Amino acid sequence: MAPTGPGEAGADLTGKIRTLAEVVKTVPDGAHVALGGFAIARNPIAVVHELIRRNKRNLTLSQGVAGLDTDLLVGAGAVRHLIIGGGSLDRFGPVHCVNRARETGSLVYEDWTSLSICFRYLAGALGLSFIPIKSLIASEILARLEGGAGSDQVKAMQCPFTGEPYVALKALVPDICFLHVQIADAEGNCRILGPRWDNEEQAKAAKRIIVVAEEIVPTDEIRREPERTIIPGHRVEAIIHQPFGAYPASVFGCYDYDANHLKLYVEHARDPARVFDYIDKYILGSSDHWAWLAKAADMRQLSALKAERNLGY
Amino acid sequence: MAPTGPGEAGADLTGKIRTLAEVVKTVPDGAHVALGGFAIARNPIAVVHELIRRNKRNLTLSQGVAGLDTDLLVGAGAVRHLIIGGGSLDRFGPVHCVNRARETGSLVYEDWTSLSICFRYLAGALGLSFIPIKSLIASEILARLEGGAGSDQVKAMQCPFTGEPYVALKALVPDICFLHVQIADAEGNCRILGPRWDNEEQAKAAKRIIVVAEEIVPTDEIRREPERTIIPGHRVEAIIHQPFGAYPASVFGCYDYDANHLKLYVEHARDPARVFDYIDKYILGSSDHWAWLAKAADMRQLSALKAERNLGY
Amino acid sequence: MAAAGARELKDGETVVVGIGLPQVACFLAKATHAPGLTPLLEIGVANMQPKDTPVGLADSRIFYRATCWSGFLDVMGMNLHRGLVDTGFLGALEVDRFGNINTTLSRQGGKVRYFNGSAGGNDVASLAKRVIIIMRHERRKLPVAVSHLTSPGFPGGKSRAESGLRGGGPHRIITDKAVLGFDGETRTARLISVHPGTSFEEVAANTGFPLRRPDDLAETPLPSAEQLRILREEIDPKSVYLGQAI
Amino acid sequence: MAAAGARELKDGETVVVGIGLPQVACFLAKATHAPGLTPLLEIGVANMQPKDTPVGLADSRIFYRATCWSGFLDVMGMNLHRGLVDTGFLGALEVDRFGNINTTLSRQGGKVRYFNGSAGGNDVASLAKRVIIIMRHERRKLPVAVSHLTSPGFPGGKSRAESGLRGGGPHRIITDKAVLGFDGETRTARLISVHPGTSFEEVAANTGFPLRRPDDLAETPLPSAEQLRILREEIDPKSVYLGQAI
Repeated sequence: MAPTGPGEAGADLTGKIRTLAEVVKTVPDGAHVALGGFAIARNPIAVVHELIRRNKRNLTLSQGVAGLDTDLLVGAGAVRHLIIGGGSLDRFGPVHCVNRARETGSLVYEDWTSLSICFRYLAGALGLSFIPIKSLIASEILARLEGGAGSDQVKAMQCPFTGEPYVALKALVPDICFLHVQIADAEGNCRILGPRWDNEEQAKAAKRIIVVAEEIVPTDEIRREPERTIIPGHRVEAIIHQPFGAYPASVFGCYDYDANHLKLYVEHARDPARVFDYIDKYILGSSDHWAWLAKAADMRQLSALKAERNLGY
Repeated sequence: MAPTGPGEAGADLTGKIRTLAEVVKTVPDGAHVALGGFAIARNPIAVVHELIRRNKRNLTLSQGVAGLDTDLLVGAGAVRHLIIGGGSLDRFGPVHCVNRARETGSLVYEDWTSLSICFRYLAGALGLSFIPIKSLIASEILARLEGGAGSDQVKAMQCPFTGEPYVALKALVPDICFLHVQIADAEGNCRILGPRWDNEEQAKAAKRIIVVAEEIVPTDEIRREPERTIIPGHRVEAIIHQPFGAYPASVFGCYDYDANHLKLYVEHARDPARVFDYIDKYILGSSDHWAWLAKAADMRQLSALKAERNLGY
Repeated sequence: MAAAGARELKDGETVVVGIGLPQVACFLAKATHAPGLTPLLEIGVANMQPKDTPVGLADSRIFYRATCWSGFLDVMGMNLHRGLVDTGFLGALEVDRFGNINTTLSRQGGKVRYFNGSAGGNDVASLAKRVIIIMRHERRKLPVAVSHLTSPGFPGGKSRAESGLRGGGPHRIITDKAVLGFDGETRTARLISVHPGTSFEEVAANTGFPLRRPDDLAETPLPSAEQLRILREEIDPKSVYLGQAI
Repeated sequence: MAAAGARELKDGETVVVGIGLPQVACFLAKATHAPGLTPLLEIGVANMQPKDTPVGLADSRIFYRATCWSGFLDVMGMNLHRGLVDTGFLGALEVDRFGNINTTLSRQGGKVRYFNGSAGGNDVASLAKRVIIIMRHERRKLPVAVSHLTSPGFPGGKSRAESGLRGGGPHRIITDKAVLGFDGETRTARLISVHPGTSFEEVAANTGFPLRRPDDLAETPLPSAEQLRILREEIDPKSVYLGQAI
């Protein structure tokens, strides 16, 4: 049987390769957006900046462990409802904007755990409307969910066979997942290098998957090692090719985080007034991701962050 | 931080590399054994032969789609209770021994579906005592399970949030999973090339994982591409190094199935009397897997089956 | 049959196929009007380019040069159970008037003979948005009621929602004599077209459940010359699957 | 602290660690009496060999040269939730007498300040066979009851089974002054040993919940010379994590 099908040469035969601006235009205010970053790794920063430039509002945002991506969106006032398992910028500090928003009550929030968020995405990905879990039990996390914004998302239940107590979690089905990966082809087949946290379940739970890739490879390259495809292309709506698209966060195998810029961000983020200085200068003051890169770092700085072949960072 | 930990040289520092005979001795009669094969691909034939040589009895056997491995064990009379989603030897024929056993009632059997078996393993792997599914509904498969050997494994239930009807499946937790893979290291880290059917969920559901590997590589090689590790070594109890260990079934990237031998097997298997001729001659008549290979095929035949580098078969 | 199957597939769809004619139908569609079709195999394969002559789902030849190798959990869990598979192709020992499928057993004079069972069949029938059954047209294979309901169509003539089933259920039965669909109200199989060279009478005589002659009985279109060329030269040059039944 | 943590780990165990002292304790054990230890990171890492100075769980330096990179579902689902993790290390803003952990918020004069929340903390506390908490010993960090029960120890002094919790709960609190365990009946924290250079009185004065002086109060053993050498030369040559608190 002879090979059939498009995409052999890596050309955009499926028409899925888009610009950041084209894709972000299609995100409605109020959408439930899931971000694939973890703390300061593989965050879809290019997308987040563009969402802020386009002044998106009233987003619901879900993520396992909120990082720089979510902190920026919350800081910019784009988020109305936050669903997270935790949050951190690793040793650079806490997610100041997220924490402040919780303190001032400027958004609705649900605090979960990493595994319960992952299980909720897993249920969404599998088309299950619910999934049981043994986390959360006897905690104030559960009590607050039950008494607050998560009240219709959790329910005590028992195993129909053993009677064992569980917490039933409602499936989490984001409208759009933005996933930053190292490698994709023009059909949207994605490889993720390094640990994947809840990226596979999160992306496959979403109604629309948008991939930002550091590198676009020919589909022939994907066909050489199809075991490495974590998200199959037919699930992906659009691919954005954006080198350094997670900067100043890190992308394993591509580049390290920029410690200096992260410190600068945290200095701004800890102060509610100065967050907007940062957003004005770096995000609104840059017409696109290339302009942002030019503003934040010069080629010498970016080259210094480039991953060493053997270390991957 | 300096590297620590054993296994750098691929030497058996963890003491997990065992012979077939050593491992099979530890399988008690009556154990629940899960086999990782699918039809005529990556079946743990070396293990099955040794289970037959050791005259194991009263096994419970579970598998997504029963193939040559299960048909042999059932034909040898080793199985008391069969839990499968389907069965096939692809175009070489049906699983004659399995089908005959169901017809004559010589064993207890539960007929499921591929996805329901996979979901049951998934629940086992995740430590969930149950999982809901939307398959089986309104089928005679479900009616027969409810009225037969699966009566305590299925239960109608509703989503606690939406009220949607589901079938609750009880988790499937095999005592031992035998998984045939292309590549493992001495710690048990496994790569599986080609499609993986329910291998990951099945193995991780089991209390004990035994791996049969075509090739043992140094742990350094595993550390070069840790994304490819499907079963992490700490979950694996023992690794058996057995080239051509799935013969006459195929192992993608290593060797093709032996069509001539499969035809010969099916000729025997379709006849209840001749099955034992096959078992006597080829299995009981061989002291171990090397002797079996010598009896079934010569080096010219095995070389002809060797996978072409580019095709993988 | 392959051409009739291909005709049912739209560009951009996701399709779970099996070995044989479903696979041929899918690749014919992909090579002609539906280049953006994604074929999936239940074992964990997306967008393969089969080569030589695979003997089954587990044969390395059928999953050659795929763009993704995963497992049941991805293809059947995160696509089929998630409700993302547009069309599932199924074969059958028997299909009854409600599109219920038997792949488990036959009864001949009180004696039961077992076959392969469900594998992914019940899952596809339960969960795909629409199911296309491809089979030979024989009276005993198209009974009023199946001997064993392995995979549900419209059990008891009930709606899928009433049965608690998620997918849309059977859409077409494509045989070597005719194409059948399902009546929206009675949910029973009805004739859509008969293939050139046969007739309503011949089809009805070879069907175990009653068939009405539709007012607008059509003749199944012949494959185009280009379709025939692609089938014979590219997809199945050894005529393994096609035989006479194109 | 690192040596006291390492002492709790047996060879062959599976351990979920975090950045910092837990990681140091785990690698100290692995380099000495427990070479077959498997360290896991919740993000999807097994058996890594950290290099240079990672800033957190998401830093490529901490998952360097692992033998498996997977995700939450493998490490936290198929190990932790499956009941296969022997020891989970956790840090804390506050730990109370029942071993309940707060990592979510602090209350200072009616004002609430939020911190990182649970991430995998609640999951580890709920599911690991035993939990070891490593933290600085301060009166306000060891209150009678936590301000927010993020991760359960023995809530309300009840047994884990009575609460419906699967894992074994808190086993040790290791601080820079002492090692605490839990009473089998009252499920309250009790003193096991005080570190050299401090005293029962000093520890009790710096603990927010009441502590009894045990009849057999021990002194925490000092790290051996070999342990110190490994810590200083191999695991943390830059003294990033250790400071004075070995």
